[in-house]
Amino acid sequence: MNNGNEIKITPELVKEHGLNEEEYARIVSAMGREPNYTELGIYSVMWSEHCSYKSSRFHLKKLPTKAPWVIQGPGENAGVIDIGDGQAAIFKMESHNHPSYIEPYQGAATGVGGILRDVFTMGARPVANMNALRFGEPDHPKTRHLLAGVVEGIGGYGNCVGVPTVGGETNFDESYNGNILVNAMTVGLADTDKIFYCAAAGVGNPVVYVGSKTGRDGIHGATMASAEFTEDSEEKRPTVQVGDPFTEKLLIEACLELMATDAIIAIQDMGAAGLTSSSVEMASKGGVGFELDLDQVPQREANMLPYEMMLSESQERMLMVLKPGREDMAKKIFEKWELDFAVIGHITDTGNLTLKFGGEVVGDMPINSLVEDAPEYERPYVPTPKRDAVDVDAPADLGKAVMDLIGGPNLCSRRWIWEQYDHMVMGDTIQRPGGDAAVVRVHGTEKALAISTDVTPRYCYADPVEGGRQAVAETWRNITAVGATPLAITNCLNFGNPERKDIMGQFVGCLEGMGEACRALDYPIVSGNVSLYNETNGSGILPTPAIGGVGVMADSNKMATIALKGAGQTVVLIGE
Amino acid sequence: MKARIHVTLKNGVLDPQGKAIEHALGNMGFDGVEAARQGKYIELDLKSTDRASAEKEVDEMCRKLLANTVIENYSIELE
Amino acid sequence: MKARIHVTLKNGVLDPQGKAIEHALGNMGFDGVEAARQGKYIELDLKSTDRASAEKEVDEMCRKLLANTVIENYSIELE
Amino acid sequence: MKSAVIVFPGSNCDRDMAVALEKITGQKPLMVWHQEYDFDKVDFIALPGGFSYGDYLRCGAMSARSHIMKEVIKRAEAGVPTFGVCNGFQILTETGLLPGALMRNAGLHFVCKDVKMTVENADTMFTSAYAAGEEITIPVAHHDGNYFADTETLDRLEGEGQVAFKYNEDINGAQRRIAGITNAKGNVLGMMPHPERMIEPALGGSDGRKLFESVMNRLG
Ligand SMILES: Nc1ncnc2c1ncn2[C@@H]1O[C@H](COP(=O)(O)OP(=O)(O)O)[C@@H](O)[C@H]1O
Repeated sequence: MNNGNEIKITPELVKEHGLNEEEYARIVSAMGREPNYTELGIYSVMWSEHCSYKSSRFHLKKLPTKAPWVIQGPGENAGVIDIGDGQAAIFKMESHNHPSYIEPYQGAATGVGGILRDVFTMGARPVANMNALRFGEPDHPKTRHLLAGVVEGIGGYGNCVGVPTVGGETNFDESYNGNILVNAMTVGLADTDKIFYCAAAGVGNPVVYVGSKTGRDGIHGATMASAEFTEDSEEKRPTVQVGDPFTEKLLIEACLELMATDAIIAIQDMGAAGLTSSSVEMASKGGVGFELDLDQVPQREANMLPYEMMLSESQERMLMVLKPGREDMAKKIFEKWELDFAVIGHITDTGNLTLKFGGEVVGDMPINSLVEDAPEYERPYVPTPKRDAVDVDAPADLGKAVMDLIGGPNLCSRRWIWEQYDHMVMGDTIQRPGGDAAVVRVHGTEKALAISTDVTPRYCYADPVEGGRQAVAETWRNITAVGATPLAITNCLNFGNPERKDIMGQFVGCLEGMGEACRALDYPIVSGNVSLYNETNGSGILPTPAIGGVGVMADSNKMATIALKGAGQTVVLIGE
Repeated sequence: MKARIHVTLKNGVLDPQGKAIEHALGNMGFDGVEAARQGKYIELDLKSTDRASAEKEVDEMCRKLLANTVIENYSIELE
Repeated sequence: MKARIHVTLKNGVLDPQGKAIEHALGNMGFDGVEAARQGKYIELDLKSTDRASAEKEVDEMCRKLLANTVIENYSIELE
Repeated sequence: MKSAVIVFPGSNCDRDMAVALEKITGQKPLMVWHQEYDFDKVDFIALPGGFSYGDYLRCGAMSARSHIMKEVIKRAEAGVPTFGVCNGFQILTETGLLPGALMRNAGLHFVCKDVKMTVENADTMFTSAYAAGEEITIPVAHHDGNYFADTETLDRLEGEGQVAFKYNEDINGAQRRIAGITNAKGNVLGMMPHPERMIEPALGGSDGRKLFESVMNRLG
């Protein structure tokens, strides 16, 4: 039977998979043999920048991630903090930059879908979405189309699943002309004793697939998301995934219903590199092996190869390990919600990822080598040189200067955007977009969460360390300004090509600044995402480490808002 | 002249609408439907009376606006 | 058998999507378009091989689900 | 007042509706899943907002043909007060319980904001706690709220007092700025704005409460 492995591995094929010679040699030595086609595909996605964080890991390790209220820091699907009364806030931010440039509606929509899954995978009900957007110059021929499509896509997905999109930020700068940034954040709520993790356990336990069927969607999307753009990648038009928010909504409800039982041992969403990254991650965290029978995978298209099934990025899918004997009960729940449910394998003690197809073993790789042996680079960098402040003449007409500023694209009202988002569904949005931070009540209580996303790329470009500090501090101030106590942040680090020393210098500088600010404010980083190679024909974006901060207030009746409450009140300026 | 344009999803692209229609028809007791796909149908009234130039122009409209060629195919009939 | 179904808005029903297309095409410099209308195009794969019964069944699907006859017309082709 | 909230796959304002009903009536509503054929006797049936079946094909089209709607139609026709918000309104027009149709917003964008509207008829069982002509603020959140009916139907609706609410300004292209209508008998109301989102000052106002209170008053 044709299974793809008859395809010969050539140096060109290896290169097309984004692996350099040295990396390929590493694979051969880890496996003790040449990989076949299926295995090569799996290594290539696991070792891509997107999945392996090979350029950033070294520096990310330096960030502060701990505080007494941190239940789970980076390393799981999302960060978890304790917000008192046995409740936890679970949140993360993620980029969907390249797909959104190619197909703004679907790119942005599936970005929202992905980040929602990261959060409800951990047992949380998503309660708020945020989005941090950067576009090129307002009069660049593409900007209008991209902005309209992205906003419509975020609304199209978020509105349909019924999670309010409560805030965000939007900037325009020519450096994003060929490389827009679409960063989406989700915040969810769970009980601290009902949090789910991805570590698989229990040899023989069933591995279960739920959600939508697998098609040939976005195969190689994960590698695409890490490869620098050139003009003709627009022409090549790699397959873009289409999101199905309706199915996502059903998936949320079905997963939360199953999570209320004790059936789940481990659960993981299928994000970039779908079945590959989810199974490898679950097995690796649990220190076990996985055997998958690919014939059992629910398929949307005929004659799919193992390679395609393992690399497909079809949306709205999850992988779980269940306690033995709970399959029927779980199946009933997913049938009620009209979702696919299939036992596709089981846990083994081999430490390998073993793939069967048509009764044959078509792939067999040590899980360790896919994760721990992935390359890690300490890329060379040059710190951004300090610049002298520039003298600017005072404006002749202050009134006009103010009007120019607030009428400018970077400061004008964002009402056009947020009115396209349902920011009130779920009935707990008590501070809508337009203020310093969005505030969402913890359902059924007087407690509330405050959320803000911020970064000023211009500052990060001029002085990465200062810009990194400022971004963290701004979320802290925005959260404080509504009356909440800032607790922790997530982040999405959008930069250019890390193989360039100056860009790597920006990255290292921003992280240093962020780390300092977090330490000074006792405001740890609990989750995040890195998006590199945001560059078109050698010209990179402004360094854009977007920060998403979360705080809590015990009594939301005491919330502050920016509206002036009446005439005759005193205006006070505080600070330096 | 009239242009009749069909815009359909490319092969292999997920079609949530089609899937939902299939499902709903099944639930309503129509069990003779194996698959359903949904696309768009657009009619344009054109000033032009020249077939060749109209064809070219409508094709450009499709590529630039009416179809999203990343995920959709289109076909044009003139009459 | 395949059924090709066109669902279009009745005469006199305002068509916001068609209007928007007209507008957008005009803005893009396509000034040869007098009017645009948008409808739906649905394809069904049918198990049936009998034309007459298929026709009847698809007609019922249209009336009961695929078209809203308050505002829409439909037409069916079988092949 | 005992009420039921009908839940379809993709409903997402079902909880909001349940919270509002519980807060205002003091009784938890019955949540009825679309696959049920029957449910306990209730005084009030609510069809919540959301994106049932993803709004695919046409908003509300698939829900209107579900099992549970056969039962809802039967009870509405027998006189049980039946109330549809947003997607619920779309479902009610799709079943034919209410005339007309809800089309894509004229501006083509989803629109979520507070809107001012006027109580056109304060004599219905859903509006009696308001004053006639009262201006109230209720949020909308929809992509397809552009109410359409032929001229004859519109004249009849206006003539018979079936127009319950009108927007004060054009929001979505709706004919005659219609925001909500009742059936001829007056026991079925459909509206695009979300009164269940305006039931306490923390959410921006309480103008939605009187709608539920009207029904409670009527039912005694
Ligand atoms: N893409 C967006 N989506 C939703 N809300 C947004 C978006 N962009 C900006 N906003 C909202 O507009 C308001 C102003 O944004 P911004 O100027 O970034 O605020 P600030 O500078 O005070 O942090 C904020 O309430 C913010 O949440």
